[in-house]
Amino acid sequence: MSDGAVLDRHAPYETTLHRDETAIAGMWLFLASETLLFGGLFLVCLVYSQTRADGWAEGVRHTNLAIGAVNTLVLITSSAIYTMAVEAGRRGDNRRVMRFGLGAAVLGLAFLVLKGVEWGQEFSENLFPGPHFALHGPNARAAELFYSFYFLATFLHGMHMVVGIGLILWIGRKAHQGAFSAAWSTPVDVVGLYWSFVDLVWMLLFPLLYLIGRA
Amino acid sequence: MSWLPEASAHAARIDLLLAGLTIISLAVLGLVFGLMVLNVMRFRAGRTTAVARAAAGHKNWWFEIAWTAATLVIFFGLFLWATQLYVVGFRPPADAIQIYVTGKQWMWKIQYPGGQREINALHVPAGRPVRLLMTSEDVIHDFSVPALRIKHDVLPGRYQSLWFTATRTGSFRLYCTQFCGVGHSRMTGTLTVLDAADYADWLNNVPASGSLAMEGEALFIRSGCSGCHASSRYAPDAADASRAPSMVGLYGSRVVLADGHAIVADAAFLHDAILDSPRRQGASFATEMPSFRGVLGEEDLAALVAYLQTLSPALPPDTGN
Amino acid sequence: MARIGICWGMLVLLLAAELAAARAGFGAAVCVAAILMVLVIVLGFMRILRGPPLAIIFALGGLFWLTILLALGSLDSFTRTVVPVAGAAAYGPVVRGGAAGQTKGG
Amino acid sequence: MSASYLWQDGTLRSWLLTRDHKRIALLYLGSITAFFALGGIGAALIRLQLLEPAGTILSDATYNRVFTMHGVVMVWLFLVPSIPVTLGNFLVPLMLGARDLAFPRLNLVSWYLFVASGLLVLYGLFRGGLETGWTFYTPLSSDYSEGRVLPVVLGIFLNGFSSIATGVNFIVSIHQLRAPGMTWYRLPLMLWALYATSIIFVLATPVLGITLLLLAFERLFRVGVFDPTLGGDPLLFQQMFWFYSHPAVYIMILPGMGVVSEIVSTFCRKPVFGYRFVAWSSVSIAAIGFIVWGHHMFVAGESLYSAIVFSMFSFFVSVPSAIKVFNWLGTMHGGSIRLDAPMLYALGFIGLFTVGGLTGLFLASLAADVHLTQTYFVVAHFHYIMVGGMVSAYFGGLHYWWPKITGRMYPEIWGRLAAALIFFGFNLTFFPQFILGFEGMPRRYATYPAQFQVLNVLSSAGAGILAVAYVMPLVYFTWSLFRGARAPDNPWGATGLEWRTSSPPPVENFAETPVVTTDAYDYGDMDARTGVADAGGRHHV
Repeated sequence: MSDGAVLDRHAPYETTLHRDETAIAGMWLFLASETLLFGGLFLVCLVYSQTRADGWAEGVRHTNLAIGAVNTLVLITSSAIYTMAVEAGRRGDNRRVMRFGLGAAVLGLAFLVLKGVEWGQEFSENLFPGPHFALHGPNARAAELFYSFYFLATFLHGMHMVVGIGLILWIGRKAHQGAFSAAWSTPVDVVGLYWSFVDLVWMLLFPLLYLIGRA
Repeated sequence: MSWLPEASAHAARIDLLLAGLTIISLAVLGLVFGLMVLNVMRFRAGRTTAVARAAAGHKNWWFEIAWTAATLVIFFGLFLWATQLYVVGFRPPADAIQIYVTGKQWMWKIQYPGGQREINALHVPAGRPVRLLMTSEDVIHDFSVPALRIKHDVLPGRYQSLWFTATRTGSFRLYCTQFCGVGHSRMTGTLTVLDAADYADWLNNVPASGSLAMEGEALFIRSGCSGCHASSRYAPDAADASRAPSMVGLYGSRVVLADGHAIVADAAFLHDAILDSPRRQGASFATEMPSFRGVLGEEDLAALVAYLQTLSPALPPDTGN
Repeated sequence: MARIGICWGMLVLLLAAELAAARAGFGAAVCVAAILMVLVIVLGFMRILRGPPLAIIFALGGLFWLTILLALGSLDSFTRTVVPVAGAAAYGPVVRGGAAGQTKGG
Repeated sequence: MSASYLWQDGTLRSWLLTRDHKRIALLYLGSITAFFALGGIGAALIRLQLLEPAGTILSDATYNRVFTMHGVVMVWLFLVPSIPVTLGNFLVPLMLGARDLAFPRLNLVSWYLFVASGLLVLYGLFRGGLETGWTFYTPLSSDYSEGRVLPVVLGIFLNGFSSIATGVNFIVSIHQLRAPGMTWYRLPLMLWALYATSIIFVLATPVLGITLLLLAFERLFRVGVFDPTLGGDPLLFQQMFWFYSHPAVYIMILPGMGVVSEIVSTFCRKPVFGYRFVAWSSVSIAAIGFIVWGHHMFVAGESLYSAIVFSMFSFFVSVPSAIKVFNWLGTMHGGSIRLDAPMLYALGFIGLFTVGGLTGLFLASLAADVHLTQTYFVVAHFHYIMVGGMVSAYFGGLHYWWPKITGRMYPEIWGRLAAALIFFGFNLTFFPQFILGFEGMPRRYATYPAQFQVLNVLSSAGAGILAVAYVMPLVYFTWSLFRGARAPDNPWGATGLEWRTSSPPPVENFAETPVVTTDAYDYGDMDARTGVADAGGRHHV
């Protein structure tokens, strides 16, 4: 098989369209898998927010809504900017891909910094579960459950952000080298799917961690 | 090897269900193996005749549907049968005796309505419903009595209920069947079903809670003695001396030491033997007893000795040293 | 580009609505807003409808299995019967931890 | 046609950086064979210990570490990967008529992840050990265990990514890379089975991942969402754990069913009876398999409703399995049966899997399960499925495709002998355990009451035979690599695309992309003679 002028000899595809569609489909399948990863967290939240409702709500009331809301805005914007990079990629505009990508990555970093500040506050207020836990009263134990969930959920989401930022920087570097063209910008698309997914997960985590039960 | 006894009417009903399942399974298994062997014999390469092959042709869509439907009907019947026997477990009779069971690494603590306490032993009267209310102090355990065909996990932080009406007097094993750590396989005990008179008698003679002997029994388990030494007064455990000598009836008996010297096992002997185990004549046990010098204090030793004395009920406990 | 701008605007508006609903205590409205935001992202940013048909199949598959996990996974917790223990204080052992939380459901 | 994939470039570097699915399959084969041996040593120690009621060689603490090691290694480092990553990796592109999997680089990454996870798990298991059992029930694993929970759990977490990568690769490849003319209903049943397996890989594994992450969090900080002292629910851990670990059973058995479908058809020289039923039964097992997990918790304290629902679903899942068994028997009917080693393994699979499936009915029946669960009955049941079923199929598949993979024939006599010995040794090992379970012997006991000794000794004797039988293929396969007869391209006269290329295949698999014009298992000349069978096969559904 020696039609390998365009395609790698090992790459098992007939056409470039075939290859690109396969990559995108593969990413979607991986995202379906990721959905179930976060699904386990949602299950924990669903069960405890109903069966230990009072303590859970008590926990929600102690999260920092201001930082949470700002972070949500930051993430929405970052996702939107990266989507512009995707559009630029389709036109083969490497310079724009790099710029928008960088913008998205900076906003992602801002999210992480804010998250860090928030964590720092929570640690200093003894909201991290343990023997010195800040809240007392009949609901305190369930509130500790909430904070166990809160820290793991934000940690896992943060890890996804770190991976996402890494991927975007890698795209930026490739764009800097002029790797993309109107004919081929699949990696930009694929990373875009991932980045939007991370955004999407936060759209669900935000109300669960900050809003439902607050009032 | 004796077949597992049925110590309650429920056990008999479960055995009937198991028998039903076994018969259906054997029928299906016979069918599968039969067809396999027949096919292999009849259609072996080179041995096959055109006639045989032609006969093999009647298969169709309806064939698949028909036997799938038949399977489903049988399964549904089994499901109903088994479920109805399971639901019973969730409906304890109101007049049941309530006994508390607490699982702890690695022993069962039993508390009776009259305040009596026991460890790794459960006494119940025959013919009266008994409800166990079970919880755990640490990890998940599982209280299982095969002779009654029941078991239930014992969780920390909540109560589980398990009820039964034993109909047959005797001693039966109980086990922890949820893996709970190092001592899991030692977390066993005995269910003793007594008739009404014996039960009343027994209730009156259990060592009161908080007594020295009771304390000793807890120590006996906590310090690991029960891992090797049998201590249950009842069969089937009492005579088990494969790992170490049984403690049942030891107090007051004659022990022949390795140098041929015979001695009566009194309180002083037991006390010293715990600190440095003596060699017995002709004994070969699977394990070697460590010294407990420095591990157990004098108070502990006194409690242990008091407990061991209760295992020779015929003799009055002496005051020892 | 206009599409992205519109989507961004919708997301910001939905976020505002979500915050307002949370302040008013409408938990259900918060959930609706969150789901709408997810839809905007999937349709507007990820462009699922313009991807290969497989993308839609995989996404729906993931959603379906997520439903199984949430529905059957929570079934037990929501239908559990609690053993009422009369007189536990009299002679029963003390149960460690949040037994109070266990009495919900069923 | 260029050189075979084995010898085209012999440097170590070319193997370690290969993106060729066939070479990756062999890398996997080497790794999982090592893990299988390790798990097997664990099994041998367990059976030695249980010769005597008081135990013979191990302390309680060591015994607990050994059975945990056996479970963890066998489940995650052997059974779950086994057929998919070796035979599956090798065969999926060949059966599709493709040059490689959809994401060759991801495939290599998955092997490295697998090896890394294996090393991490082994580090935990051998530097300190672990005594929680492979199920990691909290709060034992989170608060009370003295073992190395963290490295093992994180190793398994990594392992999950390897599984997901393989699953994504297979699903996307089967969708996208079918050769011209290869419609869905022309796919070999092996591919249907692997497709179904991959669904589970992709959608169940992440839930295990998050569950273990929650456990690791709880272990690290001593507080967490399952902690009963906070009012957390240890049963929620079990729900989430079994959401993966029950479907994982189907990860183990479905590929075995695929292999058996291939073998039975080839050695009966007949299309698989009820092809579409068998194909869809794979998918429905994968789907229904996701909604039965609660039957692991009938005595754990789950709610009555929950127990009833899960019991009913558990009965349903046995229907598609039964469909497969009867369709294999239907395939044999009227065939021209040859009893070569792969066929012997396949027949062994059908028999042992049936026993395992039927005893599964006992455990799906609520009241019966109460008595039998957590005893040796359960141990026997799942070993019938996983060892009797799955490992038989794995060995059958290795024998069947060995000529294709290596270009050499294995010694047939030895193959048949090993197959027979495995069947015999297996039954002697595990059948007594059904009786032990009914008698009430709890599982995971380092010591046991003396009344159980006779059956335990029988079981250990069987294990000895089984050990010998498992070493035999290792010896004669190795021998055949150097001295075996050269294999022809299609030694069995089979129909799949993999037999249309040379043995071993060239690097690019096919000199020319094959074009498929017939159904799978189209043993045309024979069907012309029997007439009806073929028509019947085509008109199903």
